[in-house]
Formats: sequence, structure tokens, C-alpha cells
Amino acid sequence: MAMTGAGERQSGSHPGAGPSPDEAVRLYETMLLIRRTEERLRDDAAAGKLPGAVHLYLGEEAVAAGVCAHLTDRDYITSTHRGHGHFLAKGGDVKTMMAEIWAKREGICRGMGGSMHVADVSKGILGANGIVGAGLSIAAGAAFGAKLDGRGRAAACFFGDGASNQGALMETLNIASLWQLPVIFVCENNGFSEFTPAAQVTSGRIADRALAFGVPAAEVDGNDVTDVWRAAGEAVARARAGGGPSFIEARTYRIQGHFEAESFVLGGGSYRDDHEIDKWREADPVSRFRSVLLESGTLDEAALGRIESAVAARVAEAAAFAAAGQPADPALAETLMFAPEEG
Amino acid sequence: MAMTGAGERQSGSHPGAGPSPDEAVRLYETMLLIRRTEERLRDDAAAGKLPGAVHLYLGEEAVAAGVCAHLTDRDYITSTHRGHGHFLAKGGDVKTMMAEIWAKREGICRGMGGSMHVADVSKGILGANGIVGAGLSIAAGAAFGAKLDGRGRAAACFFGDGASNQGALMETLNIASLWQLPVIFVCENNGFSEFTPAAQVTSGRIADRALAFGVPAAEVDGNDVTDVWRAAGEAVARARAGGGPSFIEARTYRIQGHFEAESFVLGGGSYRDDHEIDKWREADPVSRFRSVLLESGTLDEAALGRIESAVAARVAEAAAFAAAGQPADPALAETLMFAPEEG
Amino acid sequence: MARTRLLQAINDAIVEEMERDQKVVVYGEDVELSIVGDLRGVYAKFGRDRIRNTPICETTLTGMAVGLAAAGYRPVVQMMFANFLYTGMDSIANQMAKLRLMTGGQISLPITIIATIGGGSSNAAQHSDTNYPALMNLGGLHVAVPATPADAKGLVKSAIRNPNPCFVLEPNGRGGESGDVPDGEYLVPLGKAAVRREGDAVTVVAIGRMLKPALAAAAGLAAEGIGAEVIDPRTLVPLDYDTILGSVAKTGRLVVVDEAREACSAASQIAAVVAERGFGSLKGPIRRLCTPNVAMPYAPNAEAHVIPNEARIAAAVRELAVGARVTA
Amino acid sequence: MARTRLLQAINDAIVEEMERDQKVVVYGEDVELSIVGDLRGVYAKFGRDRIRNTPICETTLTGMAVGLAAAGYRPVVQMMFANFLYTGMDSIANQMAKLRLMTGGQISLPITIIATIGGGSSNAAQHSDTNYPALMNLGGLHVAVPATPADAKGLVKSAIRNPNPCFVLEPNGRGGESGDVPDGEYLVPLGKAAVRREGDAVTVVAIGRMLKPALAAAAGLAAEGIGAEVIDPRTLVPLDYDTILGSVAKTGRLVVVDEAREACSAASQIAAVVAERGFGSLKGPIRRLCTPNVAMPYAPNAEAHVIPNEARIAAAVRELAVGARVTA
Ligand SMILES: Cc1ncc(C[n+]2csc(CCOP(=O)(O)OP(=O)(O)O)c2C)c(N)n1
Ligand SMILES: Cc1ncc(C[n+]2csc(CCOP(=O)(O)OP(=O)(O)O)c2C)c(N)n1
Ligand SMILES: [Mg+2]
Ligand SMILES: [Mg+2]
Repeated sequence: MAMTGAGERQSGSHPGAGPSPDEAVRLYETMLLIRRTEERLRDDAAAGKLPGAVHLYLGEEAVAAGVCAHLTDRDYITSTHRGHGHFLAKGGDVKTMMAEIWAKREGICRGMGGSMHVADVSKGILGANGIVGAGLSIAAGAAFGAKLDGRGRAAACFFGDGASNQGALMETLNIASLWQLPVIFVCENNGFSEFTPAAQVTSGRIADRALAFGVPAAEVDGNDVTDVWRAAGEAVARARAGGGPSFIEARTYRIQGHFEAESFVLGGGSYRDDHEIDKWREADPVSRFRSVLLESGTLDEAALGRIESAVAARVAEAAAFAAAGQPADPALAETLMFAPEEG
Repeated sequence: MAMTGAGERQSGSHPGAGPSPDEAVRLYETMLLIRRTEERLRDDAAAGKLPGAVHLYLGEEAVAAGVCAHLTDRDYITSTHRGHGHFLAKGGDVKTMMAEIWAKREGICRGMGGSMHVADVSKGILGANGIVGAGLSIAAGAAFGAKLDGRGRAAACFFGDGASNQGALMETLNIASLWQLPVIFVCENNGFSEFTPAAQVTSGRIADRALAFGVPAAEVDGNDVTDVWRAAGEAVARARAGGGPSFIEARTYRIQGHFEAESFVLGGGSYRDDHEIDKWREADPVSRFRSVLLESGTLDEAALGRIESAVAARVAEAAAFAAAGQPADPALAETLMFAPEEG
Repeated sequence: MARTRLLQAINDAIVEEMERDQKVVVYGEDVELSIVGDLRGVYAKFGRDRIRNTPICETTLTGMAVGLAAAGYRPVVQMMFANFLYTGMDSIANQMAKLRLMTGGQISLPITIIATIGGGSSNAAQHSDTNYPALMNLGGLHVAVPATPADAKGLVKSAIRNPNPCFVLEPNGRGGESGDVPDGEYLVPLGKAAVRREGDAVTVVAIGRMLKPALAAAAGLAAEGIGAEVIDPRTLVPLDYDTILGSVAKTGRLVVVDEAREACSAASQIAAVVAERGFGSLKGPIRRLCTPNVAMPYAPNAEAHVIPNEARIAAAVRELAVGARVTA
Repeated sequence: MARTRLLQAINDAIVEEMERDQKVVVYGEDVELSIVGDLRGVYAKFGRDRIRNTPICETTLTGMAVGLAAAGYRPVVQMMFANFLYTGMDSIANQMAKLRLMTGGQISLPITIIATIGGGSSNAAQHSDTNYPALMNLGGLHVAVPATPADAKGLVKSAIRNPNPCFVLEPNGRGGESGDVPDGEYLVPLGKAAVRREGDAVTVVAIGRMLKPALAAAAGLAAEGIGAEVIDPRTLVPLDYDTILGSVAKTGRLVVVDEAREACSAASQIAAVVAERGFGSLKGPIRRLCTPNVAMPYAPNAEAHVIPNEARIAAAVRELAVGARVTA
């Protein structure tokens, strides 16, 4: 069953062919790379090694992995304050990303951006963004460019359930629908805006907001990478074929706090109970997909072990690279502000 | 059949009891007052007597009249750049409104606001507004206050089809639904944003945007004052009873240009054909309701004639008052900026 | 040389740049029929892939420009009245002005935003702001304020070719004004002021719509034997301080005329820089003539009361010049 | 007197005003648990009719404040970082700052908006703006920038009682700082600067978070025999020019320290007014120390490179003071 813009919302596990064995392996590698990287950053933050705030993607890996698997460097993504996973899934380099978060000269943004602004424009990663909802119109603009190019490029926009309450969402849904822009709206519904539960601030069903503008919408299990992959595959295919925008609401959960200083900021206050976190740990997208790979016979323990140690080595290498980096060049703050005039 | 928030949109003529004879007469008087006032302002603008831009409400009178008939001075409205009709229907004084548009000291805003900002806060008229969509959040705020007061007050927000593409609409629908605010969203769909037809810039059905947030929505014939009156009565009753927000899309048409300098600005360009205008002239809300009053025997020609000459006299008196007014006091621009500290 | 209206000069500049570079794409509310007038006929010439009407959603219009530029285009966004920039301010302030540094210089954003500023037409408070001070304070944005048709053409062309976000703020109500515009390719560099009239007694810096009354005042003062040197900065970011400081070095006296509200105005900025870098040449206080810190009133007489005009400019210059005579 | 953290002082002020006036209503994103920290415990004390979490929609948060105030309430809106004011700028600039004049004085808007400003915490460009210049230029808005816990309490209370829109901008990263706060009812009037240290050689005006390094510099300079008079304006609208001009009349020299970007900064505004009204007493150029016109970088060393600090303040004062000695 295809997504529908005819007022009918599609929910539940998403039909259609699943990823091939090779694709499945890549999906697992991507999720695992995000997982290990975020765990390392969690520990580095706890150890006071990171100067700024870090918002971690632990538990939400399947969304970035499942969507970006369908994109190439020629496609665009816009991301959020919780953007490490999107950056890595879209092919960003883990070493220069870590160096950026460490505020080092070798960072992908030369230490000028930090965790909330990791970007690699050469790979179509238009950047993590510290302004909730800002990525929506940027993605619409990139999709407008892609549409004018007529070369089948697409833009995916990641944003949270909290961001879906910014008017920018509806403005961009309207324009994307009218102009049939090749954009995929990916709402990562992890149930919270900071410490506020979605039920308190988000009325109705988020996917219905897309349907109201005639944008096909699907609700998927954001912790099932296959489900995300299928819905995203359909949406990206539609975009490339000139079929216009699509909306995917991925239900997921953030295992860490809103950001790594959360317990300090909360000062004893609490907004969710440990049972809820434990429940979601059991739905962990990485281990769930690991079992799928085993049961389907796609990979055996030995092969999985090889992948896992390879990823662990990459992350360790990246962390060492970041730690050994040089301090940022302060002069850049002034010299980089304006692009030099052409010709 | 009640409006519904259950995903079902209600369209077409609105059921339920109609206005009583007295109410019907008041509705006609209100529409006629707006009609004659706007005609006079149209002529004064053409004669170059009005310093600023004027956006006229000719042809849309039934919407303001039908909605405001259910409101008292204790209720609030927010209006648009096309706000004369809302001001008059909510009980604003035609003399001081005209004096304001003439930029006179006797104006309701002492000549500081003009046509786009006519307001009478003592009557709950929070003002015409030159920023498209700005009235939405102001109305939501006033409704929040009304809700906290718990005295059954309501706020109505008038806005156009063009304004419905501002993200502010969806933000306020969300908050109004969550907080069950006593606010009535009244979309005056006259088919155009300036010179741009709605089909080019407005996707889907506007009422569906409300339904996506669980806000009951109805589409009514905005040129049938009875239809508007019924839908608004239901919405205001719901608001007063603590039943939360409602959405009304009133289909109507503006007979004049976007503003009185339109033909000058268009410089020969055109965006609609005369047949369309003629078609809508035939659906003129004032003459339609006049026939209804006659046929229902509510009023005979003589009674109607008395009302019509009385209204004509009021408008002539208001225009004379405005013309005879003193120039605004320039010093006010500096002395009025800040309210004096209390106590 | 041809007599051209300011709106037409902007139109010519945009058409020329659209012909020159396929990547130039224009959008905004009602641009196809052009309610503002500076895009008339462009749609008929280029069609909807090069210029298109948008819904009313400024938040998205400014944000889309960032994405479209990132995708290799050169968006030209017509925002109508500069008051509507506030509605689209998030992407202007948090994205356009910051993305290049935040990405370590990976991105360049060749965006041109056009809007009209200023009062004098009884458009009232929500359609009369002169709000370039906020844009100047953001860093990362260029700001042009053409006062003549020739500059309007030359600055719009430079803005469109510039690899950074540029705001071109047309003086409201001057669409009808005519002036000579050089034929063919004509570019005015960003950051180069124009000395509109030479004089030795007092330097008068007049921004945008204030140039005309400043020149009128200067002409009148000449008859009194007071030589006012009138400088039109033309762009506020970058701002040609050298030309201003050079003039003050000669005259020793400065009046800055700015339609913006007084607090943190461009006039304050220019006065502060001269009080810092040109203090040695100052022979008297620096006078600023601005709109007071008020919302623009609707009534014509009230507007006239708050906006700087020829008489006030002449009085300020005269007051300083008297000092000049004494010390001379 | 009690040692209190700045965040706690704001919290105390809000609680006292909420107890004093039932019409004071607080809302914002995550105010119930208070992610910023200045509202901790308020929800438990007053419940959801007095303080409530909102969705993320700044455009509506600022607009609702206008309607809620028009309905007779005194909204206190916590906007978190001042960069998010841009997202809600339309209602700030086009409504709050203008509605009173546009309605001919019919309406008064007792709105308090609280947000944190400034860098120094590696929050990067989108969470570090010091953007009061834009607010100052709008007219119709009051702006307070408390630098001490006592002022934070006294200014928040005055802001909430004031019948006009007031912005209280907390210095980012100072939540932990403690200072003495008078017990009981304590109000600091809007528009009254504080002379934090007396001196005869150079006047140093230091805004908000810049007060601390300015006082440190002044202490060091005293050892060199250079008397710096340090003034904390406390509010930028209204701005206490008389106190500043009075001090310059004594010292003849002025340094203004402002974390805002240099162009059209509060420092430029203060310098311009002194160059206009205090020119006669000036013995040397006016020095401004600001953040250059850049987006705030992330790396701590790059932040330190652009934000004014004690060493730069001391150097600027010393430079002017040398002149002072010579002429003395
Ligand atoms: C415009 C804006 N408003 C507020 C914030 C503060 N803020 C940062 S993250 C966040 C919550 C976002 O929730 P959601 O969109 O669901 O993303 P999640 O953190 O859950 O991934 C808020 C309110 C911001 N960064 N930008
Ligand atoms: C924020 C903002 N953007 C643009 C404009 C310019 N403008 C004035 S009226 C208008 C069209 C409004 O259309 P609609 O909401 O349908 O109201 P109508 O004029 O049809 O009654 C536009 C774009 C404005 N005033 N404010
Ligand atoms: Mg969330
Ligand atoms: Mg319309």
C-alpha cells in the first residue's frame, strides 16, 4: 500500500520489498557507527572534554540510517540540534566531526560551529541547526533548486516532534505541495520537546498536518530500520520521479537526556520515569536489527563481530584524532565571515 | 449537524435556527452601514481625500455582520488590513473611524493609526492590523485571558485566505486546541492574496488545516449572512461554554481592488476578469438578505426604506464629521509612545 | 545616459542579471504582477521557473533563500515593505548572517533581498520602518541604500553578483523619481560612498531618502556662504568610513542625517566612528538628525513632524558653521 | 542582605510579583521544569493557570503576550536564548513596539520578556547573540541588562510592574554568580545608572556581563595610579545619559564596553550622544570595545578572541589616560 495524500493516513509496519543483504549490512554499520560515536561523545562530555552542549541521538539511529540509505552526496539534508546521526548517516566523516565537537582546527567547520552546527556541504549536509524548525525552509529551498535543476535530486529534512509545532512546518508543507518539491519531511517523534511531553504541546496526529496540505504521510516505527527504510525509499523515489513531497513520522525515543548537562540543569526535577526508558531500551533499534540479521542468516556472529570491532576501531581512531587536534584558529572568526568576491 | 473535529468537514448551508426578526433587522443594518461607509470611503479615496492606503470590504459585509452579531463589548476581535467592516460590526463608531481614516485629531486613534489600524479597545476591538496573520496570535492571547477570567468571554479572529498560509495560523490552532481557548477562527476566503489567486498559493482545503489540530471546522457561504450567523452562533456558544476553539471558512469575494490604488499599481496588468466580478455581484450579500427580509415578511419596502435612509444619513454625518475635523496633533507621536507608570 | 525612474532602474538591473546568469531566480509575494512595481514585465519575459509568486509566509521565504543558494542558485527575494523582514527575521539573523562562519567557510550565500524602507506616505507604523540598523548589527550581511536611479541599478547588479547576502533597501515612495542612468553595463561597488556636493565648512552624511533634502539644504546654505559637503554612503555594510573621515578632516564638522530611529541608528554608528578615529579633526559636536524613537504616525503632519527635513538639516549645519566662522 | 545567585534573584522577583498581582502570568517553552533555571519551583507553587509550558512557536508566544496584556494580564514570557527573539520578532517589532501609538494611546502593554544574551559558553553563533541594539532601535520597548543579582531582582520587579513592554536580558552563563541582594521589597528604577567605582581620569561605561572585567581592569589600573570611573547603565532604554555625561564632564575621557557587535551597538549609541551633548568636555577620542561584526564562534579560544576582556579594557583606558596625564 502506497502512502496517501487522499486524507488517508498510513500507519504501522510499512509494506514493500526490504533492503538487500548488502544494503542491510550497510544499514547496520551506519547505525552502529552512530551508536559508538554518540557513546564516546557521552563519555567525553561527562569527562568535561567538550566545550559546548551536546544533544545525543542514542536510540534514534534507525531514522537517520533508514532515510539516508536512499540518498547520495548529490542529495541534500538539513538537520537539527541533535544532528550527529544525520551527519554520519549521510556520509559525513566521523574524524572531522569529532574534531569539530572538540573545537579543534581540524574540525569539519574548523572549530567555528561545534556540535550543533556540524555540516559538510560537499556531501549535501547543509548542517545541524540550533534553531528548532529552521531546517524546514532551508530544505524546501534546496529542493526548489533540485527541482529547477531537473536532475532527480532530493532533499530530506529531519526535525523533531517539538519542531512540528513551529509554523514553519506548515508553511513549507504548503509550498512543497504547491510546487511539488522533491522534499522528504522526516519527523523524529521521540515524545519530548526538551522536558515537555508531546501530549502537552502537540495536538492531533502530526501526520495529519501533512495530509491537510495534500502531502502523502506515513507513520512508521522509528526503531525498526527496515520500516523506516521502506517508507523513505518510497518517498525518495517519488521525489526523484517528480511526484513531489512526502511526510514520514518516525516514532522513536531518546535514551539520553535532552542534552548532556540535563541532570545538572534539572537540579532534581524529573519528567519521565526509568520504566519508560527501560521499555524503550528493549526496543533498541541496533540490537533489534542485529537479531534480524542473524535470524535472516544475512550475517553470522563472526561477521557481526568483525563489523563491530571495525566500527569500534574507527570511533577510537576518530576520538584520538580529535583529542590530538590543534586549537581552532581564532582569527578565522573575523576572516571567514564574508565570502571573497568572485572574479 | 454540529461542526466536527472528528476529521469530518462540514460544508454547505449551515443548519439550525435562524436569526429572530429583530436580529435579522440588526444584521441588515450592520451590513448596510458597512456597505455605505465603504462606498463613501471609495469615493473619498478616488477624490484624493484620504492620505493613506484603504482596503475596502465591499462584498464581504455578511462575514463581519454574521460573526459579530454574537459578540458583546466584553468579547474581543482582531482584524486585518481590511478592517473597517469588522470595526463597525463589533460596534465601533463610524464617525471616529472615518475621522481616523481622514487622519484627524478626532479619529478613534487620534490620527496616529489610520485605515489599517482602526481600533476601539473599550469595545474589545483590538485593532485592524497591517501585518498579515498578526491578529491570530493576538486573538489567541486575548482568548487565553478570557479563559483565565472564566467569565465566558470569547475572541474572534478575522483573517484572509492569504493569511491562512502564514505559519502563525497553525501555531495558534495548535495552542487553541491544546488549551481549549475560547477563540473563533474566521477565515475570509475571498479567493485572492493581493493579485494572486488562492489556487496558486493555497494548497488543500483551508478548513482541513483546522481539523488536523482537532479544531471543529465549517465551510459556509460568506455571502449568506444567515449561514455565517448560524455557524458563528454555534462557535461562540461552544467558546462560552468552555468547549474550545472553532474554525469557520467563509467563502466570499472582494468587489473592489485589493486597495484603492490598485489600478495605478497594476499599470494595465490584470488578475481577474470582469465576468467573475459580475457573477459575484449577483451574489451580493446585502441585496440577497434584503430579498430574504422582504420575502419572509420581516420588513416591507417602507420599513426597509426607513432603515436605508437612516443609514445613509449616519454615513453622511460621519463623513461631514471627518471632513470638518482638525489635523492630528503631531506632538502625540512622541508623547504617546509609552504608557505613564502607574501609581 | 537615459532618464529613468528608480523602480525601472531596479527592474532593468534584475532583468540584465537574469539574462546574464541563469542561476538568478526571483520570488516573493505578488512578484508576477509586481505590486511594488520593480519587477513589472519580468514574469512575461522569463516565466515561472525564473520568477514566481509565493504564498504569504516570510519565515519560509527567507529560509528558502538559504537552501536555494546552497543548491547553487542566486535568489533575489522581493519582500515588499521592510517591516515584513521582521516576520522573516529568524532566517535572516540566525541563518544568513551566521551560516558561513558556522560551517567554517564551507558555504557562501549569494542572496539578494529587496524591500522598501521609510515613511512619508502615510503608510503608518507597520509599513514605514527604516530598519537597516538591525541588519547592520547582525554582521554577515551587506546593506545597500540607493538614493538615485543610477545607484539603484548599479547596486542591485553588484548585490546579485556578490557571493554574500545583500539587502537592497529602496526608499519608499521614490518609485516615481527619475534620474540619469548610464547606458549598458553599470555597476556600483559595495562600500564606496559618493560625494554629492563639495564644501569646506561642514560635512553632511545623508542616507538614502535623506539625500534629497540634504542637497536642497546645502544649495540654500551656499547662498549664505556656508559650504556643506554632502556625502551619500550608498552602502551601510560595508561603510566607506575613509571618505567620511577624509571629509571631516577637511571640514572639522559633521552632521549625519538618517531616517532611522535615533537609538543605535546608522547615524549613531557613523558619529561613533568619527568620534573615535576622527576626533583630532573635530572642531565641534557631531550632530545627528534622525527620526525620534517612535512608531511612524499615520497623519501626514505628524510624519512630517518626526522625519528629518531640509529646514532641520539647514538649521543644524548653520549652527555648526557659525562655530566654524568663529574659529576660522 | 543575603548572598543570592543571579538566577535565584530573578526567580525571587517573579515569585514576589506573582504573589503580589494575580494578573501576572508566566509562560514559555519548558518553564514548568525551567530549563533556564530562573523559574525553578514556580510551577509547583502556582500551578498551570499562572505558569505553563508552551509548544515551540515563538511567533505565537510574542503575539499572545500582546493579546493577553490587552485582556488585562501582565504576561512574563521566558524566551530562553535571545537568538530566539528573532523567531518571534514580528510581534515584538510590528506589534509590541507600535500598537500603543497606532491605537492613539488606547492600549498599554505590561509585558515582560526574559532571555539570556551573550557568548563565553561555547554555545556557538545561534545561542550567543547580544542583540539589544535591535530592540533599542525599535522604540516603544524598555530594555534592562542586569549585571548583578540585586539589579536582576530589582529590575525584573520594575519590569513586571511597568505598563510597557520590557525586555530583561540576563547575562548568559552568570546563573552561578552570587551577590548580595537586599531583603524584602527591592525595586531598581528603569533609567537609573549605577556608578560602580569612582575615578577621575577615564569614564568606563560597561554593559551587562562586561561590568566584571571592567571593574577588574579598574582595580588593576588604580595600582598604576589611573582612576577609572566605572558606570553600569543597568537599562539601555531608558538610558541614563545624564550620569554618563556628568562623569565625562569630570574625566573628559570615555571608554564604552559592550559585548554586542560593533555596528550600531549600544556603545555606538552612547558614544554618539556624548560626541553630541558632551563634546565640550571631551579631551580625547571615545573608545568603544565591542565584539567585532561576526557570528560568535564555537571554540573557546575564538570566543575569547572576539569578546572584550579585562586586558583590552585596561589597555584602552591606559591609552586614553596617558593623554590625560600629558594634558594635566
Ligand atoms: C527557535 C528555537 N526555540 C527554542 C529552542 C530551544 N530548544 C532546543 S531543542 C528544543 C526541543 C526540540 O524538541 P524536538 O523538536 O522534539 O527535538 P528533540 O530534541 O526531541 O530531538 C528546544 C525547545 C531552540 N533551539 N530554537
Ligand atoms: C506579513 C505581511 N506580508 C505581506 C503583506 C502585504 N500584504 C498586504 S494584504 C496582502 C494579501 C492578504 O490576502 P488575504 O489574507 O487573503 O486578505 P485579503 O486582502 O484578501 O482580504 C499582502 C500580501 C503584509 N501586509 N504583511
Ligand atoms: Mg522530540
Ligand atoms: Mg484574500
